[in-house]
Amino acid sequence: MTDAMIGLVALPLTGAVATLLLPRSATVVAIGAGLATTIAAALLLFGVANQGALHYEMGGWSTGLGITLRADGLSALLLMMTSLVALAASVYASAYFSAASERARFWPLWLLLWTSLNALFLSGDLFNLYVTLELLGLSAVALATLGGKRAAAEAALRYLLVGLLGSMLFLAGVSLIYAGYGTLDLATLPRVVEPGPIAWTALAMMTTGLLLKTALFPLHFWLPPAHASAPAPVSAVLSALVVKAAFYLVLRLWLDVFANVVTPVAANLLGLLGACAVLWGSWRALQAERLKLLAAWSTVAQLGYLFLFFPLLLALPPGPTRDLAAGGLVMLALTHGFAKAGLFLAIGVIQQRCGHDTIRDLDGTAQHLPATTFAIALAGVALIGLPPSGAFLGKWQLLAGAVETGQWLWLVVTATGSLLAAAYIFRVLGHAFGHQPYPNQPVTVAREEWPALLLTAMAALVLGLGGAPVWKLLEIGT
Amino acid sequence: MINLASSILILAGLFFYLAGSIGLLRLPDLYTRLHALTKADNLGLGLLAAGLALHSQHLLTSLKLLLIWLAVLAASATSAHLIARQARRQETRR
Amino acid sequence: MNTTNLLVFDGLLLFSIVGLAWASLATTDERRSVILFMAFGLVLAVAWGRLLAPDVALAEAAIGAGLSGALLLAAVRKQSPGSSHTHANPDRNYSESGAKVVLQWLVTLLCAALAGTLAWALLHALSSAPHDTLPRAISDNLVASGVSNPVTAVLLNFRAYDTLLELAVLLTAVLGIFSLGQTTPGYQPAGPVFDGLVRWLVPVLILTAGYLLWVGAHAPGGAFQAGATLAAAGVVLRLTGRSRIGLPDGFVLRIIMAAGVGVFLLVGLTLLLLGRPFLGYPPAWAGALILLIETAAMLSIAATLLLAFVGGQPQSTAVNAAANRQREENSRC
Amino acid sequence: MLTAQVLYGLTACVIVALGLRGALLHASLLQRVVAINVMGAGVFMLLIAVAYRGPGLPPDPLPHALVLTGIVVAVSATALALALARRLHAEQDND
Amino acid sequence: MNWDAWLPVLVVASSLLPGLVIFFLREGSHRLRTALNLVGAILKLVLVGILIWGVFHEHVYESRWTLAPGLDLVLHADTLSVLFVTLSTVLWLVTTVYAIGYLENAPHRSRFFGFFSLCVSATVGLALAGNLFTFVIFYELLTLSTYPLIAHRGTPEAVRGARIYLAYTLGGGMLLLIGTVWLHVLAGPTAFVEGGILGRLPAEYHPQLKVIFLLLIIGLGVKAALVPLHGWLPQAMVAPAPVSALLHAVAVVKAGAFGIVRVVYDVYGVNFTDQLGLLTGLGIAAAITIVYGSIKALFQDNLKKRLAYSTVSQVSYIALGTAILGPIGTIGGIVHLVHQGIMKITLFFTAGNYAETLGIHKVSEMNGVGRRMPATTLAFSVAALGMIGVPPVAGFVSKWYLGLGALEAGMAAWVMPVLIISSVLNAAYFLPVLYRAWFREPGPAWPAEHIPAARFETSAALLWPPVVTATLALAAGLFAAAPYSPLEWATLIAHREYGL
Repeated sequence: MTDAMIGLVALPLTGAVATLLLPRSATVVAIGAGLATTIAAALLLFGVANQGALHYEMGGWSTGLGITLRADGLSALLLMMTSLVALAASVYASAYFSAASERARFWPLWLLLWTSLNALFLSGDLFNLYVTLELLGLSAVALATLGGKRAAAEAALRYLLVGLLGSMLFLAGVSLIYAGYGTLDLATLPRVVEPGPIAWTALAMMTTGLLLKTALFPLHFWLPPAHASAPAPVSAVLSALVVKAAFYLVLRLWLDVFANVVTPVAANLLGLLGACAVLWGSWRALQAERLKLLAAWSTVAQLGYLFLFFPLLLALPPGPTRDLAAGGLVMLALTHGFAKAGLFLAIGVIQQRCGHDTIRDLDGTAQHLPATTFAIALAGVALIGLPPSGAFLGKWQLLAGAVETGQWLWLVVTATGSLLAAAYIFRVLGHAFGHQPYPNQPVTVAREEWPALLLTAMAALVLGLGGAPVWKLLEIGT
Repeated sequence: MINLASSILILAGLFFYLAGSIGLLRLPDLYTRLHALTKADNLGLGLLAAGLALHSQHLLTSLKLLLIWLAVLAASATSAHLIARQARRQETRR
Repeated sequence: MNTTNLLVFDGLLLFSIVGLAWASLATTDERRSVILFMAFGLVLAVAWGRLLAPDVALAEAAIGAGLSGALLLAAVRKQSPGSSHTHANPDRNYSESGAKVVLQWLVTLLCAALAGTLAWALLHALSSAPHDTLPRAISDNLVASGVSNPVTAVLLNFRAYDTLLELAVLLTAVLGIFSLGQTTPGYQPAGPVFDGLVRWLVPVLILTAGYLLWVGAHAPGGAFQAGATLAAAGVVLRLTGRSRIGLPDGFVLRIIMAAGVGVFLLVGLTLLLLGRPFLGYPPAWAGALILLIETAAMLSIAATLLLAFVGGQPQSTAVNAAANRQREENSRC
Repeated sequence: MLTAQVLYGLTACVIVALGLRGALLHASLLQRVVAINVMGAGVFMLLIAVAYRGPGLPPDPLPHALVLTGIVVAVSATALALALARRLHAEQDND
Repeated sequence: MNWDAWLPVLVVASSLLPGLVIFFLREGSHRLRTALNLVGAILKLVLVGILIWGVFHEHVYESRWTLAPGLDLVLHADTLSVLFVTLSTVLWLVTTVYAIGYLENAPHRSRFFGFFSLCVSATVGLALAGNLFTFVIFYELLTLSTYPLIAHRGTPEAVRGARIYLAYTLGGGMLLLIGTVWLHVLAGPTAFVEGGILGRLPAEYHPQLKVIFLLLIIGLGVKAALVPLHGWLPQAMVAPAPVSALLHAVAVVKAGAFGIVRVVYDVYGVNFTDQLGLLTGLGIAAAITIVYGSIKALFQDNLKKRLAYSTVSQVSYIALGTAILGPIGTIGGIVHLVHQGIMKITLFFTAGNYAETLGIHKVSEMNGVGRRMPATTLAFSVAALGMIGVPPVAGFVSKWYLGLGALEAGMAAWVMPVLIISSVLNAAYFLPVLYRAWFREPGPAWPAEHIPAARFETSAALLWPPVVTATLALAAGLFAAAPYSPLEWATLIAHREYGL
């Protein structure tokens, strides 16, 4: 099972090299590598479920001297999500990019992005995390520029600079940690880190860097233009996975590595920023004129919800209630990943078939593409947090935690945010009803419509109805 | 004895560097500045290298220092030439 | 040298480092800023030497100051020498409006606070005895690593995985640059003096690169420094107006670009198939495998840096030659 | 505490702050890139200072290796950023 | 899982699966779609028959599926759920037939019938919900599946009406969710148990429980159209007639009322609710709604709008019955759940028939329509008289029990006037319609005659459903004392609730 960890990094990376060398058959090679990676992720998930947390010492060097890969329930789940989302987006991309030259450019970068995500979720070493963050940032930016338009280049450049600034702050924190504790290993650190200037400063710098990358309000300014101007499959992965990766690191640092360093005050600050993100992001999504911008602003808001959990988790004593809340957080993150990826793919279909994604002019569009419209509706269900989506279970835990700890503010924010989400989603769906007749077949362009449909169904149905194992898996910590 | 000699050489080198730098700051136009800088600095570096070479115990080190001087000489001569040529070209264009 | 002298030296060095950094960022003239930054990098290399980090000093001089500088200089906008007032967002320029001034002060305060906090934490970290577990572990395992330069041992054996991903970062960057389009036009042909220098400089650089690669196993040096030196050879070739600068076309170029990551992966996966850990070299083979990986890495690094310098996918030879001819005609004065 | 460590370490903090300030305030894209590089240099300096063990003693090689990796990563990012900036400028000039 | 555990799932699935399949059918395959619908509906009827028999004989049917630790999706058949399930199933079958006739040649039928089936599945799931968590899930699903039905026509008014509906119900759903979560934190999983489960909580929780009750009732009151939360209901009239029929008789409005019954009886317990002093407040809210709805109905010329306000008023009888302490009032409220459903669906069917056949949308256009469409108008009359409370139609039985219950509970002082006033108002807004339909001379031409009189006054699929439901309404009143009649079943529920 530990070989699956190597596979998760080596398979997409090999794929990247292979697609670079064989541009003519890049699509086939890439889909093959993607499939293999997904199988590796599934194997790892089963391995973690059956054998508990896994680790792999790279090069056979003992932890500390070498780099150790680690997989626990959380990382296995995120890896699985990454693979499923990326695979679906790959299938979609195989139809999205028509020109051979476009495909030749796209696939190596795409697989490098995939590599970086997997490497990040598996990494057990702070400096290695910095490298994976940079790989993630650069590949994401390079892919975002494939939009070809000037707006895309401008947004990508800003994205890159913000990302670099974030990584530098992160690296500064890592350096401090090494200076203070002489180790970079994530599993060793919790035993040696103690509250004090070093840990506080390092955590503050790393967190700030990561918040820049995960676009928490007010550091979100770069996200909407970057996500809205990238090609659809890239937007899907940027919104669903890339920001989630930085968030995962915040979560790791706050709940595992620096668990005895973080204070409720700091967590409240994160929660407050999250609340602002929820309200502001939803509000801007409601104002958006284009579907892609709507989706991008919705990402800002959805990330806010994740941060609302921090004050709850800090206030709850360790025990089943806290585990429930933590599971809710992960469930919300997973659901958003699938839903947002599906949403962006669906928007991509609309954009390509209709030549635009202006919300005002969507009348009739929905009638041409019923399956895609349905996918948007499913994504909407998940984004609002209605049952039977996984987000409903997540929000339930969020509300329960808020009630449990008496932090009513988060309850109000969650409720308001959900209603705003409903407003912006149904503003789009209102255009789905018109007089134009449906095509005879509900699914018209299979390779483009099915990925979105499956991803959103995953978010809106599968996770919500079959999500109980998520909590079980999360009990498996490092 | 060797120490003294090397110290004198190094100090002389530093003097030339100082002169070159003052020239760079004080001289009126690009050509004269370039003149001061390259001349003085090349000589300064040569003296510095010689001083250090005397100071070092190994012949290999001394040879390396010589090599450094030669390399810098070639590079600075070429770049001074390039700068001067470019400046001249711009003048003629105007 | 006694400690006082050293202190004076440190003081001067640090003063010039801070001064150059400040000056480089205080100016609004892009070209001046870049040149000051290059000087900053060079002084920094001296500082690394002072702190007994010769590997880093070499890399800083070659990559940090040299190639980064070359890249930055090439990106300085040609038509706006000495002015920064033509760039992307005119509204974001420094202006005298009150809000801007307040913002500047706020940011400055924030950064000062950051410096203070960082220093506070760092002093705490440095006040206790240094952690020697890891350095000791490194020197204990040095024999098994296949090289005797501890930095190379860390880079290519103990933390080889970092380096693999780092090569992937390089590959990503160059692919990203590729996707942005074709190369920028080259430079005018050089005059005889410069050309003469380059004629003997390039072979020396190539030789130096080979030396650095080989020596990295037991002394400062290695693939990165060697790759940067090799790239420097290409850069000077380009400065003399040569268009091909040693970069091959098409498939071969792609192989070279992918070589660093590819060979690394190949070695790692082969070892995995042979029942060893991923990237776990058998001690007997370690030296040879590291050299193999480093050679491939050097080629990739050099190609990547050069491609970054020329700014995109090389145009096909014919087109290039035509463009060159055109340029030559224009440049006759 | 070694004087050199402290001196270089504190300078590193100043450089980081200088770089950050430049990255936040500069309007010119190129200079932002320069500023981020300066900031990176500050972080590297921090690491090298931490690795230093005093004259005559072998320094900790690990931070050196990290900085080498960091330098290459930084130059890759710089190259991509500059390529993007160049592309943007070219398009502006075409307008 | 054994058969007893599967049965509730099958009851839900018998409409859910056909619905999902229908989405993916080609638009043109009408026969397959119709077949799927009817097979599903009939299968559901059979399954529900088994369920009735079993529950009567105190079989336990329960399906449980864990969604998250401590959060189980529970489908559980008890007397109350079976009552509602039966109502939904029977009326679904009838409405499906009606809808097939109504939507002949209309576009987007796959979407319509898909969501129609989902809507019924949600209703049935809501009826079978074994705890508040499950109830909330189906409650929201119901909102989601009805939205496309209301917006179905795609006109700006339809989309607007649907949006208003959504704003109300999602807002209400959010309050319901918050209340449920809060209750869950206080008391753990809130399974529906006859007599309630909250009475055993310590007294210091009582203030919180009052707030939660308010949240829950407001959340449910939105769908039950309690004044002032009824604003969406008249707007939702833009939906096609079968949708309005289902919405008003079974699905949405009734879901809210059913939820109120559940919360009062099976979560708080009616005695504990009374002890908290909440019952009177609920009763007053219901009373205000009853009178307000009737008065508003009086001034509507648009037939469907008049019916809509009538719904506002009539559904609150259920809440009123819930608020009357004592088994007889309970019986009155619960039996009205069924009676109002049958009668109101008849009214909407017939209103749809007038519109589809003759283009009649307004009361003022109905002069003499009884002669052109006697069967339809007869059905309309039976239902309208029932609404007023004229014996022997079902509505009389409800009102009778409500009155008796109020007397028994000592609440007659304000319940009786409400009943009398509302009955007078009911008469005031229905009798003129009947008078016009039967006794006024028809105008020179109908507004828009779509379906000419042939063998029947209108097409068969449109005619039979109201006739059947009107007959049912009559039968429910005439044979109220028969075993398995709604009244008998309501009595059973009340006895189990009060532990008699």
